[in-house]
This record gives sequence, C-alpha cells and structure tokens, in this order.
Amino acid sequence: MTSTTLDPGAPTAGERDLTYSEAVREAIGQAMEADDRVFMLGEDIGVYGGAFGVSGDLFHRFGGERIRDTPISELGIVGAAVGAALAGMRPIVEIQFSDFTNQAMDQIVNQAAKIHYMLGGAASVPMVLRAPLGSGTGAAAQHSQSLEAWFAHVPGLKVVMPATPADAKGLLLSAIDDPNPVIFLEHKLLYRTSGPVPVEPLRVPLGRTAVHRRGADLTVVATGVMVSRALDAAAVLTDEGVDVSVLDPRTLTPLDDAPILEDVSRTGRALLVQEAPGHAGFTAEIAARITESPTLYRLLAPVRRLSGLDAPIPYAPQLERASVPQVDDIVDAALTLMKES
Amino acid sequence: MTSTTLDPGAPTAGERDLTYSEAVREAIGQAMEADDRVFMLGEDIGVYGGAFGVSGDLFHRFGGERIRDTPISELGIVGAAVGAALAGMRPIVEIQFSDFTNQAMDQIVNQAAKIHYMLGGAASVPMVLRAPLGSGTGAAAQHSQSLEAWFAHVPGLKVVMPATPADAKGLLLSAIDDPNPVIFLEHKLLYRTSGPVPVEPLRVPLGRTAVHRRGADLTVVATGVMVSRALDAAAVLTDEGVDVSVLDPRTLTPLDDAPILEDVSRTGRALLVQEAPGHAGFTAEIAARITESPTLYRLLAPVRRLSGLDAPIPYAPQLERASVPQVDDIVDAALTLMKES
Amino acid sequence: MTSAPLADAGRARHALLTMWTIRRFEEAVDDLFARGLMHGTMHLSIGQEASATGACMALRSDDAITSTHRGHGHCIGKGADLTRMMAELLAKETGYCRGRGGSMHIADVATGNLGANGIVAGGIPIATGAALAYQLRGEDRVVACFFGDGAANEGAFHEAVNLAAIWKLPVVFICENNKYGMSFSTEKSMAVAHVADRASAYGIPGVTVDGNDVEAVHAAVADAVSRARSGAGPTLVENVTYRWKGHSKSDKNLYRTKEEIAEWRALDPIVRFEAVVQERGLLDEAAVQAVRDEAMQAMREAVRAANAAPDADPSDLLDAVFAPA
Amino acid sequence: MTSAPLADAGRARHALLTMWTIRRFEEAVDDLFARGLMHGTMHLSIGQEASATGACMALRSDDAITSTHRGHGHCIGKGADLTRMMAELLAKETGYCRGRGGSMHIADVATGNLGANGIVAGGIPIATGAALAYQLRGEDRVVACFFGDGAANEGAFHEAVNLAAIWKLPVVFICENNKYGMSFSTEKSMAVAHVADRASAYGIPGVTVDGNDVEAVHAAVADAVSRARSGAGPTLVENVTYRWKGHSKSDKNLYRTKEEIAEWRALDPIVRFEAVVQERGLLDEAAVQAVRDEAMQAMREAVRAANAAPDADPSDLLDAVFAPA
Ligand SMILES: Cc1ncc(C[n+]2csc(CCOP(=O)(O)OP(=O)(O)O)c2C)c(N)n1
Ligand SMILES: Cc1ncc(C[n+]2csc(CCOP(=O)(O)OP(=O)(O)O)c2C)c(N)n1
Ligand SMILES: [Mg+2]
Ligand SMILES: [Mg+2]
Repeated sequence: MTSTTLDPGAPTAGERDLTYSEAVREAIGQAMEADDRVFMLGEDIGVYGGAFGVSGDLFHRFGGERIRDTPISELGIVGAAVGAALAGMRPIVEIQFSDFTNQAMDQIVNQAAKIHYMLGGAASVPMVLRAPLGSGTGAAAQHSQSLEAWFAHVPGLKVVMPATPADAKGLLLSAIDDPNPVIFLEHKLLYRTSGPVPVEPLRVPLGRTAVHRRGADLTVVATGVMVSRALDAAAVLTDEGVDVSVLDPRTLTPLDDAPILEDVSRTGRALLVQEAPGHAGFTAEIAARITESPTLYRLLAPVRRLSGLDAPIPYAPQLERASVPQVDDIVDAALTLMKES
Repeated sequence: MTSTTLDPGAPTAGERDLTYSEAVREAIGQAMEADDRVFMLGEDIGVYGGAFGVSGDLFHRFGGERIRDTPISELGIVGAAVGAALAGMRPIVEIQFSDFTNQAMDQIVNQAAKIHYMLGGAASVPMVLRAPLGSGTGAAAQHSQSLEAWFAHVPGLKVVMPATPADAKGLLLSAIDDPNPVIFLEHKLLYRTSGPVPVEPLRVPLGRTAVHRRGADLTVVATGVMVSRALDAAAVLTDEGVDVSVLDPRTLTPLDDAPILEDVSRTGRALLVQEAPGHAGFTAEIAARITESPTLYRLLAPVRRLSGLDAPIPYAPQLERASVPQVDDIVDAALTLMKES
Repeated sequence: MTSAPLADAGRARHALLTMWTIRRFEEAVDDLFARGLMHGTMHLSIGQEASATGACMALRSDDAITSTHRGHGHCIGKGADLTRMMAELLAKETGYCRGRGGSMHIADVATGNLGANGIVAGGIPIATGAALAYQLRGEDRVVACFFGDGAANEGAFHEAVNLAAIWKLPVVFICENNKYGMSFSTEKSMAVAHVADRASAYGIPGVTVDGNDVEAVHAAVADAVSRARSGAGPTLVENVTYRWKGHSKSDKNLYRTKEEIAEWRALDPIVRFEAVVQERGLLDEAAVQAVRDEAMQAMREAVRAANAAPDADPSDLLDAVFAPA
Repeated sequence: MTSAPLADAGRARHALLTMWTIRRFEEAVDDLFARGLMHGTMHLSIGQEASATGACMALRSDDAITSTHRGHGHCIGKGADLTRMMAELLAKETGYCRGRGGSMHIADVATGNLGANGIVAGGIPIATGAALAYQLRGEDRVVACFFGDGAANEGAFHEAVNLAAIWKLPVVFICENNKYGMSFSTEKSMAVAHVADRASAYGIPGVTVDGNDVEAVHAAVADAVSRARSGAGPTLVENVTYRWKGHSKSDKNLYRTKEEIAEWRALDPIVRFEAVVQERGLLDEAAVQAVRDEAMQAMREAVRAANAAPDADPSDLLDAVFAPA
C-alpha cells in the first residue's frame, strides 16, 4: 500500500507551484470552506498573519472568530482545542515554535492523546496541532528543537512531518479529517521552498512512506528538511558512482516501515538521517525495526544513523550549521558506509 | 570501566537491608547533612511525607524550610529549582508522578537542560528532579507513564533509572553531586522492595552499566522494574536450559553501552526489555547501537525488543498487567528468540 | 426552569436524593476498597455533596461539565448511571470506560459529562474549549467546570480563565474549596483569603458561597449560568466545603486535626438540608426516609448489577488507542 | 544608596548615559541587521529605555535580574560589557555565550544578570527560585524579574508569582507593558485594564507606573526593592511603555497605526529626561551632549572591538553540553 512518488518533477495538469507555507494555507482554507467545524487558533495568526506568515490572509477570508488570535498561553489554547474537539469541532492549533509545545505538554500528552482510550472509546479528540520545528534560522536553543521522537513515543498521537509542498497540503488535509489528535510538524526552512501542488483538496493518506528515488547501492531514510538534503546528496553521490534510494516515511505514527525494509533488503545498506539529536531519536526506531526483521540478514554493512549533535542548537551560524547534518555530511556518511562493506 | 555486580546477594559488612524508598530517603538525608546547599521542594513532601512516603520523616529532621511543601504548581517549582540552582543551591524537586513533568517541561527542557550550553558554560544548573514512573498501581493513564526516552533525547539532561535499593541510594548521591540537571526516575513498584544498602554515603557513578548476571545464551537488557522481572525470568529460563545475562544500564544518559555490546557479542542474542511503549522508546537506541557496531556481525538472531503496548496504561488490573511485560512474557520472548537462530 | 430555587417539593426531593446517592455511592466505594474488592486509588467527596448537587441542578441537561479526580459526585449530579459508574470502578467491561479509565476518568458524554480528570486543573482548559465550541456554533449551552482549591495554583487555571474572560465564553468556574490540596492548606498555598479573590485578575465576577448549603450553591451557580448563557461571560464561584475522608486511600490525615474534621462533620450538608426541607414543610419525615431508602436501594442494586457484569477484556487493547476513521 | 532618587547630578548623568547607551546599542543592532551583518532575529527595546534604566538603578550590584527576549536594555542597565554583548550578537568567541546563545540568551552572572530568555515568561519562575536561594541563605539580596505584558498570560507567571507571594520572597516582578505581546494588544489579551490589577490575586501590592519616566520607574522599583529586602515579599510593578520598532525583525506592523507609533515617539523617555535634568540644573546642555557623545563613542568602540574578535569556534560543541564535575 505504498504511494510511490518516483519522479516529483514538473507540475502536471491540475497542479501549480506553491511554496510549502502556501500549501499549508491552502489546505486550511479548503478545509475551512468545506467544514464549518474547522477553525484555527494560535498566537498572532490573525492580522499579523502568523509568526512564519503561514496563516497569511486567512484572517481576512474567514474572520477573527475562526482564525482566532490568542494570548500567549500555549497550555490554555491547546486545552481549548481539546475541549472544542470533544464538543464536536475540528480545531487546528498553531504553536509558534514547536519548542513551545513544552508549555502545552499536559494537554497534548495527558489529555488529547489519551482521552479516546481512557474513555473506552466514548469520545474522541479530532484536532491538529501545527508547529514549525528545526534549526537554521539563528534562533538558538529554545527556538530550534526537533522533538518529533517525543510525540511518536506517545500512544494516541499521530505524527506527521511533511517534506514537500504537496505533502504539506495533502497530509494536512488528512490530518484535519482524522478523528484523532495529530501533531503536524512543519520545518521552518521548508516554508519558502516550492513545488507542484494539486489545486484540488486531494488527501495524502497518513501512514505511507514516500519513495523519492530508488538506487542500487544504499537506502537513505530521511525526514523533514533532511529529505531535500538527502536528494541533493544523492545527486552528488551519483557523480561519485554511488546510486542511492531516498525514502521519507512522512508520518512517524503510523509508521509505514515495509517500503523501508524492502528497500534496505535490496540495497543492503541503510543510512538514517535526522536533524534531531541522535540519542533516543526517531531513527533509532527505524534502526531497531531493521534489526528485528529479516532485513537484518541482508545487511552488507552496519546500519548508520546520521543525526544532529547531542547538543542544543547554538546561535552562531557556523555553529548551527555544524550541529545538524548538511548535504556534505550525508555524502560523506554514504561514502563511508559504502567502504564499510 | 564497568562496575560489575555479579552477585548482589546478602548484606556485607557496612550494609543492611533497606527498602528502595528508605534508600532514597537516606541518600537525601545524608546529602542534606553534608551540604547546606541541598534542599528539597515538592508537593506534600512535608508533614504528609510524600505521595509515596519517600520523604517520610525528613521534614521532622530538617524542617519546613529545607523540606519545602509547595502548592500544586509543577512548572513553578521546577523553575524555582532552576533559579535556586543558578543562585548556588542544590535543589532536589520531587514531582509526585512523573506524568506531571508534562506540566513542567518548559523549565526542564527549555531552561534547565540548555542553560549551561546557551550561556557558553558561564553557569550551570545543578539540580535533581525525582519522580516516580511506571504502572502497576491501578492509577490509569495519567499516572502510570514511563517517559524516560523523552528525557534521554534532551541534550543537557542526565537520566537515571535505579532498579535496586543500593543503586537508588548510590546513584542519587551522584546525581546530587553532579553539576548538571539530573532526571531521577524511581519506579513506584520498587519502593517497597528491599535489598542490601551501604550505611555510608557511597556513590554509584553515573554512566556504568550493572551486570546482574552473566549467561551463555542470551543477553537481556532491562531498566527499572523490568530488571527484577528479567532476573525472575532468568531463573525460570535456567530451568528451561537457557542461560541468560541480565544487564541494566542504570543511566540512560550517559549510556555505558560497551558492556552491553560486549555481552551481546558474546551471546549473539539480545532481548531488550522496557515497560514504556515500544514505538520510539529507549530500547530502540540500544538496538540501534548494536546495529551500528561490530556486534552486528556476531548476532545469531534478530535483536528483539519487548516493550509495553503502544497504548496508554488502563485502569483495570487485568488490562494493566496485559499492557506491560511480565515475567512470563520475558520468558516467552527469550525462548522464542532462542528458536530464531 | 434552570434558576428555579429548590423551594418546591419536587426539586427539594431531587436535591436530597442526589446528595444521598452521592453519599451512598462514596460509602460503597470506601467499603469495597477496604474489603480489597476495589483497586487503584479513590478520592471520595463525602461532605461535599451539596456542591456537586446544587451546581448540577442549575444546569440544563444539554449543558456540560468537566470534573476532577474527586468526581463521583459531579457525575451523579449530572445524571450518570450508577451501575455503569460502579462497573467502571470494579473494572468491568460494562463500565463507562470499559475498565480503561477507572475513577479518575469517568465520563458520560451523553449526559454532558466531558470527563473527570486525573490531572489537577486539567479540565479547566478543556471546559473553556467546550464553551468556545458552543459560542462558535451559536448554541446557548453552558459548561460548568469543577476544580479544587489546589487547582487554582496551576498555570492551567490562569490561562484558561483568562481565555474565557477575554472571549466571554459560556463557562462557570466552580472551585470546590475544601481547604486542602492533598495536605497543603489554602492558608499556605495562597496569600489571599478566597479563591474567588482571583476573579478580579481576569475582570470577571467572583463569589464565595457556603458550599455545604445546597440552596446557596444552587443560587450562585444559577446566577452564573444565566450570566454565561446570556453572553456576559464566565463567573468564578467558590464553594467552601470540606472532605471528611482523607485525600485518597493513602492519606494518614497528619496535616489536620481530629477537631477540625469533627467540626466539619457537624456541618453535614445532607443533615442540614433535611432539616431545611422539613422545617419548610416541603417533605415530611417519612418522605425524607423514603429518599434515604431510595438512595440506598439504588446503590445496592448498582453494586449488585456491576458485580455481575463481565470483567473488562484485555484482548483488544491496541484497537482502542485510535478512533477509527 | 539604593533608593536615592535620581536627583543628584551623578545619578542623573548615570541614568541618562544608560538610556543613551541602550538606545545606541539597539540602533547599532538595527543597522548591523539591516546591512546583513547580523544573523537570527532581534527584539529591540527602543522607546523602553527608562524601564530598564530606572529599575536597574534601584538595585545593588549584588542583586540579580532575570530578563527577556527583549533584554539588551536590562543587560546594559545591570552593567554588562558592551563589547562582549556585541560580540555575542556578532557570533564571536568572545561573546558572553561564546556565540552559543545570541541575543535571547545573554547572561552575565558576574553582574547579576541570570539571563535573557527566549521563552515568554520563562524567567519568572527562575527569578523566584533565585530569590528563594537568597532567602534560604539569609542573604539580603533581591531579584528583579523583567517580563512583558504578554508574559502575564502564561501559566508560569501565575505559578511563580504565587510561590513568591506565599513565601514572601525577595523578588520584584517588573512587567514592561508595551501594550502588545507581538501583535496582540493588552485590550484583547486581558479583561483588566492593568497587569498590576493581577497583584491582588496573589495578595501582593501592584503598582502601575509611567514607564517612560525614568524617575517614576526608579522610585516605584526602589520601594519594591526595599520591601523585598526587608522580608515583606514581592511587589508587581507595571511600567507602561511602548516599543517603537516592530516586535522582531519580521514584523510588518499591521496591528497598530502609524499615529499610535508617532504619539509614543513623542513621549521619548530620553528626550523627556534630558529636559528634566536641564530644567533642574543638574546637567547643562554641554554635559548632556557629553553624555550623548560618550554613549555613541562607547558603542562605536564596542562594535569595532567585537568585529575584530575571532568567530565562535564550532570545534568543541559537544564539550559544552554538560558542566564538568
Ligand atoms: C498536575 C497534578 N499535580 C499533582 C497531582 C496529584 N494530586 C492529585 S489530587 C491533588 C490535590 C488536589 O487538590 P484540590 O485541587 O484542592 O482538589 P481536592 O483533592 O481537594 O478535591 C494532588 C496534589 C495531580 N493529579 N496532578
Ligand atoms: C512560550 C512562548 N510563546 C511564544 C513565544 C513567541 N514570542 C516571543 S516574544 C512574544 C511576545 C511577547 O510579548 P511580551 O511578553 O509582551 O513582551 P514584548 O515582546 O512586548 O517585550 C512571543 C509571542 C515565545 N518566545 N515563548
Ligand atoms: Mg482541595
Ligand atoms: Mg509586550
């Protein structure tokens, strides 16, 4: 059941290029047009247009009731979304930086994630929490974290990390449809990247790994901004005579691991790339799944993780760059891995 | 540099049996006697003696200034500990259930963990956050989580999970000495278990895996309450003719993986047991380390994780038991793993 | 209807029956627990029955509540089925949460109970959000949000009450001030005399009520509910009351005196209301006795039926994590 | 000393110099940023100089502060070295944080600045904890805790102010109410007129001050500091002020009018204090000009020295994560 996107090239009929943030905005707008229950709440999403400009003109289109500016009260507004969802609405909360989910963790983890289960299925919490994650903007340690592994570790949450404008739109529409709480993590460096996006509100289902390219020698699994870095690295590696696959699980929960295991079985080599610190990070889960499966016996080399340093994100640009994998690092890691077998 | 505890048997000279909670209390009392900077704050730790009775008589010994009852304000009190630590104290915060660290996550993750780094080393935050984790008491989903993987994923935090009374005392003393924020996770089912504990304030260093037993056939790595379950399972397995090692890393950060990799290299089989849900759990990190090391080539069978269900912890006793690994489950998993090679 | 006083015999009887039912339910739980037939921990509301009863009687059936760890009374007040409640506590498949939630998570969406909460103050933002939903949809429904004095020191209280205040949401914040958050007294946990004193920080009305007087509670909450329903926004109602039992099953009562407990037992809200209804001639002694018997009978029946139900089934735990699309 | 007014020439000059230094620092940052020579984002406090200056002058050198994302002024007010500040913003190894922290994390433990904070309200519990340390050790030191109007809607504010109130900690909570939390005005974010109105919820004094009047700020904070130092506990001081620039570098100012900005620019705290000191004959025009020159000169020197310093070094990032035993 894998959706294979082997050649995400030029726009086809019914598509046009949008930026990632336009794609997110379009998804919200289409969902709000189609369903009165959908509304948005968050800090400065109104006339300001959002800290990263994502909500943009939605305030002017839908008004301040449904594009609702809030005080700086992350716990309160996530809780308000939980309550509104329980009462039949479909809230979308924007948290300005995913670091501030720390403020709201009780409502995310102890409430939203568990209510359906704790109540024996008697109620559900259909809400989406959108938040930008990642480094690269010089905003330092409290504004640059990648905490996706935490959310993935919480039963009851779905966790989405779109890497392209098309995925941002299609996955967000699926997240809004979903009757469960969905954590939707947008990478801030992707907001200005662009790519073909369908005009129609087409859903990309949650739980389908994307295969961005197939290669003979090595499988790169990457998420978020690392997907495009992996694709850039793949181009360089081709020149070096190394032919790599690039796969993006897109949703960490549910995790569609079959295409990953298949591809690694075929290439015999896995390089798992994430921006987050390595220790207890999400790629450890992927490594573990490889090791638990018969793919283990097909490995030609150890599974390698390439992660951010086990350090906070620093402010200085040269320090920040050195803290998370860059294209060169992916190339180097792939070449090293090729030599290990 | 591994401290090997091959036979944690009867008390030797200078030891006597204490319960795990007595051992924690003794460590706090000794640290407070030795160092005026050490004090404790938390909800109901005073005359009530603590939600799990851990602070006990400390209030009567040290008074309400240093054994400081607080309002129900987890974020506030953890932040107060951060501030007091910055100002030269050595606070120990008790959070009644580790689930409520969700309330305080900003101060734990965005502040305590990062201040030393963000300030370029100009200050540090020597504090200990103690909290009981785990299921088994019928307290349901919001009082039974095991969130150790989250803390391990945060650079700047040390993470300790003692499994025996002696470790509880010795590791807590090291945690109090440490100039960094330490998350000290006590399993609530262990509080009433007892074992030999040194009378003296002997430190157990952070970052040393304990080897509880060595076996020829299979390496079990377990943490928290799963250590004693693994030891019970080991006894059963001996009767079944399977000879297992039981290792406990004791601290997740820093993680002393060398003894684990050595033992798995020797046995060729690894069973990684945790109470927390499997998805993106801490044992994934251990699995990944095995896969990244030359130990990979010594594996006779896939690495297996045995974890709690990817579900919240339910209330009903039979449901709760079915949600996390029991002795039988460990035995079964080990036998299955033996058959896989 | 909503703000009708409890001065007619029907409503007086209903109030008394609700209070007795809560009392009997809690006593049954206490007893089952003591006999080792119940599991986990329990937070009993004996002594606080007037608060849950008076407040819930000020609500319409399509209004909602959010509740707390000490939530049995609210649940009963809002009209829950005793057998399903008891079945939940006894870890039965027929319980409100199929044995997954237990005491701290009972909810009954059908009767408008959006749920107890194991997290102190956890329900306050949720209540605010439900009220926001009603306001967005233009419905004239109201949410009553119960919480304790201890909860008023959590950040969640502050953020949620502020949201409700600025958006004039149809929610009534009902603080059951029983003088302690676990062992910590309100004298120590706050530097103000009343939780209601905090209302001024949000520009909303705050009122402190004798929480053992079911009529006073009802009147204050009814006013606040009309205010909320009319679009004028939230009110903070503080019901001053007392819990007779320990905080939970592990409490040794070291932080309060026997005398204090005795004083408050003398202020039993049920005894008091029985006297009131008889003085006023609303119910005679026989009618009062009939109410007591009815409550006792209902409880016995609930325990019997719940005991007979099948145990919660561990076979499909993973299925229940996510709601199906 | 602490509560001496700013009425002698020496202190008046110090106040004026501090305000000019803050202004020039912020302008230099604005300029470096505009020219692409500075990275990240910056939150400037132009227009708010009187608040940082008046407050910090009410402190002893061994008192502490906690600051915010808009913290350059507090840092300068507390006596930080301009070159090390500028070096930090320019991502240099000689910066206060060795390039690891940047604008939002500058601290100077030596001068008692426990740190700016990228988290709105993040410093409030920390200030409370530092004050607790002083109280526990019997020291007569005080913490001044700066935060914005927006921060007063965070749970952290509520919990920390309550702790300080019940324990009578030596901390002064200084809200710099510049009418907006990013784009959201205080009219919308609170249903009370003043942040200081919230003091009553904690049983502590609250006072609203003209935050563009450096003497008024100083007087109010000095009173609060004496109160704190004497053991009487915290005070909430609200300095009403305005930021001339956008919230951060990405602000398009869509949420406020040009007229409003112009009105507040007319209330420039520096121009105002220059007039005061001259009217009172504390400083003459030449002395005022000398202050201006000194501030400009110091800033130029800081930028020059910072620019000449070595870049922050990425080679030992992992070493810096944990403090060595
Ligand atoms: C966030 C959080 N902190 C602590 C607890 C532990 N706890 C459960 S009930 C309780 C006391 C609550 O006091 P109050 O709000 O006054 O309610 P009461 O028990 O008096 O009804 C505490 C500390 C919790 N469940 N949640
Ligand atoms: C917890 C948290 N939420 C949101 C933000 C994003 N943010 C940074 S500053 C700011 C506005 C703060 O307003 P205020 O407290 O009034 O301070 P001011 O900027 O006006 O000085 C916001 C929303 C943040 N840094 N931290
Ligand atoms: Mg209470
Ligand atoms: Mg402001």
